[in-house]
Amino acid sequence: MQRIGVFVCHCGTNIAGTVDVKAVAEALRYEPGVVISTEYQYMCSQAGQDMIHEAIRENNLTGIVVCSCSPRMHEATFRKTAQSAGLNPYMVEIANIREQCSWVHKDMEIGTEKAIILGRAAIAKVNLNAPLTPGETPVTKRALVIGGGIAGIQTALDIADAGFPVDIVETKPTIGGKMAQLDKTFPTLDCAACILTPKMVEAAQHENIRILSYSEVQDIKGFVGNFTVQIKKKARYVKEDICTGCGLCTEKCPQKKVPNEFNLEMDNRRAIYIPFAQAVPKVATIDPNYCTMLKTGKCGVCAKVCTAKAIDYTQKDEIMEEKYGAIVAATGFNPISMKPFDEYAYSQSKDVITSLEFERLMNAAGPTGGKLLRPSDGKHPHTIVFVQCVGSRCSAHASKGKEYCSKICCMYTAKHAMLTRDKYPDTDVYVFYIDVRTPGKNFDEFYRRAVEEYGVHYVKGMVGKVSPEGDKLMVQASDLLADKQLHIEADLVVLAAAIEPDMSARPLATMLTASMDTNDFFTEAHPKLRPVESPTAGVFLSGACQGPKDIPETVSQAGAAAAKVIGLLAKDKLKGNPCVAGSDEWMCNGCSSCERVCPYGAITYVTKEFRMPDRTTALRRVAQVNEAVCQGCGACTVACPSGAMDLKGFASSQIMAEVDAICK
Amino acid sequence: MQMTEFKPKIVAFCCNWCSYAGADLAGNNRLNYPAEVKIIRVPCSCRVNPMFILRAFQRGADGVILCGCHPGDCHYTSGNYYTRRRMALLFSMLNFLGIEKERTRVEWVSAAEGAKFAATMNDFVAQITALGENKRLEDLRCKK
Amino acid sequence: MQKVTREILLAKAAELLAAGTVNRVLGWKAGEFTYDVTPALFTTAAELEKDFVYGPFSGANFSKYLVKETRRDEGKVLVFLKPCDTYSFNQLLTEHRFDRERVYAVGIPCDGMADIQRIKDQAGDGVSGVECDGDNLIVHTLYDGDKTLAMADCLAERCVNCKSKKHVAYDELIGETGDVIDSHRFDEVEKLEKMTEDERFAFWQNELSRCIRCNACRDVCPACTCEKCVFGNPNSGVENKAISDSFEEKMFHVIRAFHVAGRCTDCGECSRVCPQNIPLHLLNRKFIRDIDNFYDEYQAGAEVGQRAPLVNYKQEDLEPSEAVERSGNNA
Amino acid sequence: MKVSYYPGCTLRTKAKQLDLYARKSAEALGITMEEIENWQCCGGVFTTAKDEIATKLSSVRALSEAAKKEQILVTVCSACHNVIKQTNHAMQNDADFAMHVNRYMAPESYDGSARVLHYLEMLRDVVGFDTLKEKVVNPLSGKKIAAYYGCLLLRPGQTMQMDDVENPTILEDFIRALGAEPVIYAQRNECCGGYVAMEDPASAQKKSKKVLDSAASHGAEIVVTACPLCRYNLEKNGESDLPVVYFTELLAEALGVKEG
Amino acid sequence: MENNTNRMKEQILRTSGVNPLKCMRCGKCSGTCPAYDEMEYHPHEFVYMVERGDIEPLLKSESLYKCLSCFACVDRCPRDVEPAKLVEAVRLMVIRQQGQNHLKPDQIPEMLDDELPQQAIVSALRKYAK
Repeated sequence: MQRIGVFVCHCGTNIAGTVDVKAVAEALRYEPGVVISTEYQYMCSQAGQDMIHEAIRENNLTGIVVCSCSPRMHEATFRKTAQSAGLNPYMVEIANIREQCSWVHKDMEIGTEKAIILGRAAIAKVNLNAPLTPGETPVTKRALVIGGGIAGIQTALDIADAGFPVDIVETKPTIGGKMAQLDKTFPTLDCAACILTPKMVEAAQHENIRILSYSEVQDIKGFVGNFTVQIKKKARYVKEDICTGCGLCTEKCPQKKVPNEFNLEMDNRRAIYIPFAQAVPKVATIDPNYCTMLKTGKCGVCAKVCTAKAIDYTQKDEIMEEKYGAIVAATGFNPISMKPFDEYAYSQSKDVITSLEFERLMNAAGPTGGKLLRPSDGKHPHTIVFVQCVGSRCSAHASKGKEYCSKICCMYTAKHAMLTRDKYPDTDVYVFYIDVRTPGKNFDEFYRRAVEEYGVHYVKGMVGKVSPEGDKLMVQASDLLADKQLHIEADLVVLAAAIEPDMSARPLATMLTASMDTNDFFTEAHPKLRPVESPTAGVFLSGACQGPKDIPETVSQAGAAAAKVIGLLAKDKLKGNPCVAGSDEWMCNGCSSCERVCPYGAITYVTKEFRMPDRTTALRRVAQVNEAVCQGCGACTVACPSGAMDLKGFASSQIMAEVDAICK
Repeated sequence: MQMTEFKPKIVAFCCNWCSYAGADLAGNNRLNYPAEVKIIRVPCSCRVNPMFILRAFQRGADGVILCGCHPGDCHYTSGNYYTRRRMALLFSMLNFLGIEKERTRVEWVSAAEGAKFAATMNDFVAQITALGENKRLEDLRCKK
Repeated sequence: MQKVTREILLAKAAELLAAGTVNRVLGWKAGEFTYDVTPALFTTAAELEKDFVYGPFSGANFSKYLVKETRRDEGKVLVFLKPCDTYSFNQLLTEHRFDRERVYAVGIPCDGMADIQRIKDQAGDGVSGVECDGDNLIVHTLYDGDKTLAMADCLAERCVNCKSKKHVAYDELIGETGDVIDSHRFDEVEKLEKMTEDERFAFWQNELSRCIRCNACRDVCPACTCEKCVFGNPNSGVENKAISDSFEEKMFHVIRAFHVAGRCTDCGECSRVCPQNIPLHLLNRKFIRDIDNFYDEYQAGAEVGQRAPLVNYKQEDLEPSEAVERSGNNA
Repeated sequence: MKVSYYPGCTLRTKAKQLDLYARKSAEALGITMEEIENWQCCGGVFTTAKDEIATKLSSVRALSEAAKKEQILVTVCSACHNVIKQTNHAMQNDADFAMHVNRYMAPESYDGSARVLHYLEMLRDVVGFDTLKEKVVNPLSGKKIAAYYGCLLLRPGQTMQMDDVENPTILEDFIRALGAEPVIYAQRNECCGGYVAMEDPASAQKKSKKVLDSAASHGAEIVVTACPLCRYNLEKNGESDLPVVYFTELLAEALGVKEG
Repeated sequence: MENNTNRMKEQILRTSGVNPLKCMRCGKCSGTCPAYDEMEYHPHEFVYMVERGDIEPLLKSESLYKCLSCFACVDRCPRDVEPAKLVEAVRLMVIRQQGQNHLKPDQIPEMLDDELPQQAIVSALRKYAK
């Protein structure tokens, strides 16, 4: 039997004005388990807390009920008080007789009656309370960042600077991601390489950062603070630690006809290659799909010319296993395929390109050496049409495209238009738009400059059809404000393709038990208040894998994710919320219902041997809750048909005791 | 045949993050609603087991209302989606057994909707008062 | 279609026992009367030859027995599954309730099983035995001699409204499997929905008040395989073994139906075994119909690994406030 | 193999070549085209209005005939194909429409179970272009042929489900199978204006000319179509010397069944 | 008047099955329309005007008979609005009225030539007459 103390607060006149606190204290004195019941002006004051402290000590109380304001206000206060008096803090229950009683009722008699009932319910509950101790788990003080674009690099740098080791896993031979492919960046127009490559080098040289390039995450086990991850290091047939990156092999390789993915296949590279001059790590990689040596066993030119003897045709994929305390997803985005939008003739003409391809055409390190030349004939285009929102903002019922706004297209299109007019003032530039969306610091000013200073023709309307005729692209479009249909003879058409999450995100989310939305963007723990955390504890989100983002936004989110990771890794042990679910394995059927509703992947199953009531032994599959991962929502408790699953602090018996007390 | 005015017993389950906070806000703004409503705090609406609801009726409740975060806003991301399915099916079943459908309700109340909380409770109490005492799901042993 | 006979099943069982494929057989055994057939375990061909029966009363669904039976030893158990049983079989596999490796399932076609109550209604008192004769049943009575009834007139309700002749799980099939049937199984539910609230209350009050809480429905239900039932658990707060008030049976049956909602395959065993003839399957069917109505059509047990509707959701699901109207209840 | 065949009004009169060569070629490919008995004109255009019932009944009757025989319903004319396929789609997906239709059809009723294929789809999905290629005896080698889809064959894409609406390949693959070289040009899926050829010849002229000019500038020697109206309109209003022929003519030629 | 407009709008929406509220006013329908130059009101205006209930001008416009029913606007609309179906519904609203046929059978002989396929005549009658 519990020994319960009841403390009724006047809260000045806030409670005492409509509730007869003395009558409440008196009425509750005779409830089961109550040994002392008293009232005081301000329970939350030091004097009030001292009073509770004393009462616990003097009466050897095992539980207390405070009839006062909302538990959202002072539950933590009274729990501390209890703890200071040697009582388990979870032996405290609050009856909310202010917000939910005295403040909403006017009649003293009614208010008093209700306060007594609320007090009874709290007493009924506390009678069934058990001391709870938050579980503690150790934290592996190392982070894993999946994806080596600007988001991943920035997150890794920030974590590493705080003194924690970080691994970056990047599936490509180099880090850098999409930003490495860009020419200039809006709204400042500084060159992407100039601001990105120093960060890439910094990451490579940082004592706390290890870059696992040309590698993929294969399996993730564990939970917050204690993840075990399998990483596959793909064979690059070049010894990474020996290769000096001199590039001789990439010049001598006889296989010259390999589409160069870094330049979006607008030119070719060799079968052994370094993606671009500032690649990190700057080591060569052999493409096994094209290498003659690997395919036929005849060639070996690269091995012959390599003075460092770094070529190793016998290399195999390697699997490594590492432990991490936190994981950051930074898997980024890709432009969608333009195949379903062939009214724009992307597959019919080389001179219809995507914006990312345009970046490469403008880039000094690109296939044209930075000269804006048409892919078809290498001539200067004189009329360029930009089409915005290709595949963005489509209805869910339309047969193609994405429902969301891709967010970055308005700004990069303005940038492209402006740069074109800046370099080639004799070019006519049209931008077809539905809306120009420029919320961001100095963004609208930037767009206005494109219009006002650079004379870009912004046309409100959409292109309906692009027809390649001769060496021209006939663009048929609407000009809604002029109420006209335009027919423009263009030399180049640039499509602002919608962006979508990288294909690797979905399988990664499955491994992480992190949730995703219907578009395969990672879901955040809370859309406003916890935007860089996944609902799965210990998993954080950085960059466009959470939603379309530009570079400034990506970098700030990357920093925020890093701060959250640092906050986690700084702890030696993780203290959980003790109000977590627990399964009674004697009653558990192992049916997986609870596992299916758990938003956190906190439930796993083990097969154990049990001695059955009929004295046989049997192997049974039973649920186990990982208390470090469980957040205590209770969804599993209702999904469980046998009642094996219960929630500490909000046990079925406790809630039913409250129901009984209220309905008495 | 009631001698005194009928005062219904109403049990309101409120999730800790949205609706309980919404009820607190109603209090902060001194928005009145009937004292017949007694709130039980649960971490999430998905913690509410149909057994709790039947238990309340058994013990003499005349109406049970369940409040949670708006769909899409659940603190635990998906809890209220499960609540929605469970209660849709449970309420339909209770009504299939002839229990008045007005006796049970689910309402989404956010932490900012103090006014909605008070209005909902006023409305629900009025509805139950008009409906009268719960006779179809009571347990006579539990009645005085 | 091939008719299944006792001889065919015996031969199959003997063959599998002899080959060592299985070491025991779940089968039907005659009770005191030919019509109270009970499930039994056989370990030898001789035992089978002596007691195994198969006929119009071999309706018991063995899926549930596999939960305990597969734990018994390492060998395989042979089980005969009618089409409707295979759904329960799959559902239990979905819930990891037994080890598929320890079962050898033989699918057998089924034309429907007889309901002794319907026979008694037609043949009068004193039925002492029933024999199968083609499409007819010969009913021996104590007072009136033999009577011939058409099997079609004696079918159990669940067989009249059979939902599927298709086997969704088996290792081996005797005869051929059939198709899922577009049955009228929801007609009765619909009739109740169309009643007024008061009429429905009166109907169920009349039905459920007859409940004697014998727990037969629970014990036979292939979805009720809990290691310990909440209603038998003193710590659950709802334990109540005996009936003591009109509320208890409502609580029990509503919660039981809720616990099996989305998992119930509509096998009809609950109503078959109810000694009070309470149409308990209507509660389950109401849930099935609502689930089909509210969400996507769902047949528990159709495939192993399905996600049951109550552990699933869509963002655009209907609101509880719309449920009663959408469900078709007249309110 | 036997299929049901719906020729349509124009194939019986002005476009006899389209019909005749379709039948001859089918025979050569081992397919028997059984003409639907007592077929009625489809009306030439599918009225999208949800409350137009009677105008779609002739299509439903043809569909119902094919369904009864459990045969694929094959059409050759683009317009008939468009009308009948859209009607079938409505029967399958619009319960309200189907109910109204079946009131007219009583005591018969049609459940949407027929499968409608254009002759080209039949070549692709039933015969297979590879098989067709093997059966060619007079390959049309060296010929540069522009496929003209127009609007009716492909749109609305979600209903017709024939090919990629914006970048179709079925006619090009057909041309390749006959041994010729397809010419790809952007106007191949733009409308020729056929429906206003009578009413507003000036408008029709503009559209037709654009199509043929585009085909010619991409080097086409012949334009091939499946639609009598397109052919008429392109020939009359296209202001071009480019010959416009039915795809079945080329098919019969390549299969060596054109003469006799 | 107000009531009549509402009635007409409802009728058009019902006949066409189109929800003009789905339109995001991108103008792609009018950008793609091959009959744009012949039309007084263009596909995007049909959508906008029907939504606003501004239907009278559409009923009187020749644009109703200029639409080629080629469905390019339907297939290319990113919001799945289906403008061609709206044009047709407005046209039907006109020609379904007594004596409002746009094309009368006795006009046909003068339009004929030897090569004209039957298809052209039946479809014109179906589109422009009741």
